[in-house]
Amino acid sequence: MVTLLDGLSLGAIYALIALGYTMVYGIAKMLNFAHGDVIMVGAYAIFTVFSITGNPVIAFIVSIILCVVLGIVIEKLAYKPLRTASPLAVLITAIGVSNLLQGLAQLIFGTEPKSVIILNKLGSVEIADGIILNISTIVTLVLSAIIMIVLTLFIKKTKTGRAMLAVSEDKGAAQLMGVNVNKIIMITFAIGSALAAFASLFYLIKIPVSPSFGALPGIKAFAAAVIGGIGSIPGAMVGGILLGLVENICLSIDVIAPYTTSIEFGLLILILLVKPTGILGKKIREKV
Amino acid sequence: MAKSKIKSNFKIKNHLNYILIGVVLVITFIMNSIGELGRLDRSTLVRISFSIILAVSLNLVVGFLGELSLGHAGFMCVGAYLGGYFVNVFSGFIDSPLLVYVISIMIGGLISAFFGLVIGIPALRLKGDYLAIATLAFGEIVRNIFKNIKFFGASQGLETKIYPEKEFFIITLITVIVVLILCQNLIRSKHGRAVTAIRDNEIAAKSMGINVTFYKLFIFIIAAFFAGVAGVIYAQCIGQVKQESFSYNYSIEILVMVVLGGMGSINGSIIAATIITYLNILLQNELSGPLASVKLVVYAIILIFAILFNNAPAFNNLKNKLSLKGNRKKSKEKDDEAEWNRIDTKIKMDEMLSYDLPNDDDVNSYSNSKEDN
Amino acid sequence: MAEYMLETKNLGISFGGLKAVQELNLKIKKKELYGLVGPNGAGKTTVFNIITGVYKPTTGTFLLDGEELKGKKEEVINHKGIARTFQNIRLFNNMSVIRNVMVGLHNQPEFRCDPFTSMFRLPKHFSSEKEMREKAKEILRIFNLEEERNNLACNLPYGKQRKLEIARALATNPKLLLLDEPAAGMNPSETQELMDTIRFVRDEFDMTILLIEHDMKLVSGICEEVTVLNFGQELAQGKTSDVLNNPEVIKAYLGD
Amino acid sequence: MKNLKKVIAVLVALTLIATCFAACSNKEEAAYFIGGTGPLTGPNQSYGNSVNNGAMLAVEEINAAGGLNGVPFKFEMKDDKASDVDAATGYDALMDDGMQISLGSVTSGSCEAFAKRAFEDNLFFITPSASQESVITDRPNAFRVCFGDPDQGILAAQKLTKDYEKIGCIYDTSDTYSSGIYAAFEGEMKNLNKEYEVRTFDAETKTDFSASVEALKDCDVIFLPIYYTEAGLVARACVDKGLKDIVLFGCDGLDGVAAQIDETVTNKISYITPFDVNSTDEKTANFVKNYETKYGSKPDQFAADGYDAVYVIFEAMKAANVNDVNISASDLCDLVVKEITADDFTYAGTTGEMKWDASGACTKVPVIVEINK
Repeated sequence: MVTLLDGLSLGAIYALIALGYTMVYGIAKMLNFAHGDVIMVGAYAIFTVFSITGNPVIAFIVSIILCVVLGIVIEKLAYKPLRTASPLAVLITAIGVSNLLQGLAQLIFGTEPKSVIILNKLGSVEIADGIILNISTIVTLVLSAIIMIVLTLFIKKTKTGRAMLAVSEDKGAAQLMGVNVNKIIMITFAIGSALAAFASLFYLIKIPVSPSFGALPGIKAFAAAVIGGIGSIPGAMVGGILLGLVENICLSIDVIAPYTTSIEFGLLILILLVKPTGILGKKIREKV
Repeated sequence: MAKSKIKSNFKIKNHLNYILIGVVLVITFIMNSIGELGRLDRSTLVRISFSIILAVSLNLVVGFLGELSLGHAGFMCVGAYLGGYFVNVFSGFIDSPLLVYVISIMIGGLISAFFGLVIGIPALRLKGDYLAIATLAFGEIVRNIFKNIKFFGASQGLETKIYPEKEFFIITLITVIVVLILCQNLIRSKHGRAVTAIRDNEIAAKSMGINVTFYKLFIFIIAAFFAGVAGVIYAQCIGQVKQESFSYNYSIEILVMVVLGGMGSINGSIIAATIITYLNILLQNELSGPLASVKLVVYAIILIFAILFNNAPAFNNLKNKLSLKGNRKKSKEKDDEAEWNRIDTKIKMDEMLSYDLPNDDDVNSYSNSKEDN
Repeated sequence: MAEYMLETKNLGISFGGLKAVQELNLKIKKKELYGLVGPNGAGKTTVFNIITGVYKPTTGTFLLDGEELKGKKEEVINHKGIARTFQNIRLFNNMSVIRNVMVGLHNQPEFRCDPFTSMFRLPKHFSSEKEMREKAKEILRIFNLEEERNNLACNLPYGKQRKLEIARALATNPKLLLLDEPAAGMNPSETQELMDTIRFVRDEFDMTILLIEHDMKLVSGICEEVTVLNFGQELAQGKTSDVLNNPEVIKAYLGD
Repeated sequence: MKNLKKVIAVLVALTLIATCFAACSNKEEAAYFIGGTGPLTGPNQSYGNSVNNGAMLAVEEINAAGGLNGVPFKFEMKDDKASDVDAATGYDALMDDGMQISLGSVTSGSCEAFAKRAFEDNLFFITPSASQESVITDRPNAFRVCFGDPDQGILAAQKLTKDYEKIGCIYDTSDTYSSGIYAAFEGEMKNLNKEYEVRTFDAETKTDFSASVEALKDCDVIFLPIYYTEAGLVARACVDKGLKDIVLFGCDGLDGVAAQIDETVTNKISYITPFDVNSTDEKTANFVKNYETKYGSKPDQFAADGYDAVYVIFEAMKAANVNDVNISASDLCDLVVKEITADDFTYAGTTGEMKWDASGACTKVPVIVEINK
């Protein structure tokens, strides 16, 4: 029970990060390898501001703002000039940005992990006989659920959201219909980065921040996005939660715990072989 | 009859890269024998050697076949562990380290190639990003499994016998030349033609009767083979094989070599592999402590600018100004055989990473980008 | 030996609920120049895609020279003797003209040479490479492309790209050649030249040719028989002149 | 792309020339050269930096006191990021620079590659902190200052079974140090016929301990043969789960854990270490004072180990009457090994009184330190 809930909260974090990957992929058709490092920057922002002011709310707000600005700056400086270039070039640039952010973090903060205690302070409750649950886990789950619902509503109901859908469907046609594609891509990056800030807050509960803070959840969330069908928003949520659950269940069984990574990535390969575009991915037919 | 043809077809221009490496080999050999070559220089040469092999073999997959693979380090890992294991076994009863080396690279390569086959059959059904993530997953799985096999030392890694350090770089440089000859021969043949045809237009290639599945698999296996060879060299150079070294970051580093050198350009891969490896070693030695993070930053900035400079339309004017070639005219009548090194480095989005294959418009945009070069 | 080079029996395909082609029965005799016409979206290219193995038919089957090829892969169908060109040109753009043709020659038995022979540069490699090049030049000569053989395919003018595509298809030594709108985008004199070439190819290589075309002048000029498709269904079939004067056909083209 | 390639070509030529010149660089002022590698960057950097600081302090003190017969020492640590490849490179670079005697590597993971080369070159090394048994096994030139992994595992098993009822253990399968101690612990527990619960993790992929702690919540004590970063997380997980009474017991890797936890952690944490920073022993107190003046922080066990290792080398060289500053590494090794393994050679350092036999292991008395907050 606790394992499942812990798995769900981990899955929720993966899902939040995976949403960033999947939205950017859906709209800009690029793999934003630097997304994991935005999380790291968000976590450092929380760490710095919190240790200065001691106020968790301010720390978190600053972190969101910083992530959003960072996302937009990265997009403007590194990706926008490459809009017409091959996706491999963009991929390599993203790797470059990722290295750059990690290098800068090392330069400023060193490589020592730094722990921040914000949500952990909330303590834990006993929900049933012998089952103790952290309040932070519950907060993670509830907030993630709210964020996902709001995001879905935003995309379905608002004009900007619908424009995003249109751009992901056909960039050229959307432009002809009067959608400002550049602006939409910028908004996408901004939303993705804001989600990353949330993810960094929740992930900070689990581990202290270091320059490689975002690398592991980044790659796992990327896998989750692909499992769910990259480009599909509900897919990212499903994939993230599935992966989080699988990870925690595997880890709780001692015999297979060392092979967790293999099982997770094996699951990814298996799903791709059965459904080549992921669980909720769109099937694309080749045109001849 | 065949012999005379070899002579008549032989053009220095087409074989420049291995002649150059041969020259480097001779120079370093002489320097080494008069004691002018340091230990670090020798090990640098060895590490450059396996980097070149890795970059060139990955280029076969990414540059020539046009499929993105992020699991190259995984194949290297297989080669390093198994090749390293056989090095230890054979050293028991074969005295000549050279013979052990040759046998081990064959075995390491073959096992790695077998893994390429096993992974390739299912994975190559996928395309673009999906293939990339599947290969990445494969690399991580390989690492995770080796980490838990007691037989290979689990977390302590596999200890392997070091090749006598003084001569090793000579052997590895010769290996590089052999690998280059094989790869280049393959690419400059009807099979290379078929492979580039698949990259250019898979549907047309199929309709020309090219067995696309076979060629994809074949190239994948050959690349895995050479990655395995590189792994054995690694094992014999470092003396210890630990799975940490083969993470996806290393696969990406190899990919960076390929992309910076130019996809589909073997010479480019050689040059980029040499520079990146050399820079890594140089910076590691010169910068330590907090300065080491400067290395990461500098490296990242160089990477971003190299890509932006080469791909962003905004830089075209600047590029034309800086171009050493200037407006020099290219001779129209090119020798057909020599053109192999000049396969364009720009592969269009649609061909590389997405499901939609190019249509008429691409022909035009392609020729535009051609002029940009 | 079968009576017909290509015979389709009740051939049909549907995508989801859409029946793109239904109950198509083509009978193409050897050495015939056969036209497949119809308005846009009638399913002509889909027919090509079925015959070349890109799509698997949902109903019916088709036979090449009496041999059933339904369900085979594209490359196998090509080996059996069907080669095609594409509506939107699909050349190997990063390769020179001659190399495009050499890719077509790839599977010819006389140039067989396994990858390892090439990797180790055994004598067989050199002889087969040389022969391939000669053969490719020969084919290019027929299409007047020999001069441009070392240019990149994408740098050719449009008309020549179309020709190159035919040359490349021909290099696979097919029994049946499928041409998908070979004259699209050509001016009248180019079209005229193309018609001569197609006829020449048919006579010189004893080729059976099935072509899709919108240009009625070309169709009536060279095709002996035509089939008209409309909404995936066969509207009319027979001698070119008869069919093109059929009021149903004219209605389908011009609307009511 | 063209012009970039040209630029690259020029760079390659330059680097090759640079390599040639680098090989000819000459030595500076005469001094005995102690080398070593350690993680100055990366997740384990605290170890490397501590050893480096301790060793530097020792060298300065020795030189201030006139060196060995008037000849000073110099010490250089190359950054190896705790990776074997970088340790190998660092070793090669140090050898090129004329290293005569060394401290080996700081971490076990990278020390293997270092030790292998040192063995072939017959270079004496005494590692401050690489505790893995195989580092010194069958290598007459290899010594260590710290405890070996098995010693700690056995000691912990004995101590814990004596004091506690229900014992749990969490260790890192991906780490050499951790799994080395665990293996010995496991063996000893079997000898003692004692049941215990164990959970594993993988530092590379997993840093959330809530599941492991949850599984061990009924234990009285959790044995943590892991590094301080992860230990801090385990402590945190205990707090989150409301398990305030579990005792955490670790090995020398836990040194530094105090910085990782805060006032919310109320669990009792203790670990095995040879070094007590609050010791009243004159030598230790002096060291702590000097270290604090120089670096502004209290030394940890690694700094003490590094400090001691340099002094051991100094004392052994003094005992061997070394007076040729240009003595070759191999000759020096033979002399020092003879001295250090002699029956009457002991050294009382900051980490206790030490004595060595031919195996290279060090005998000294362990202390168990408890963290007080």
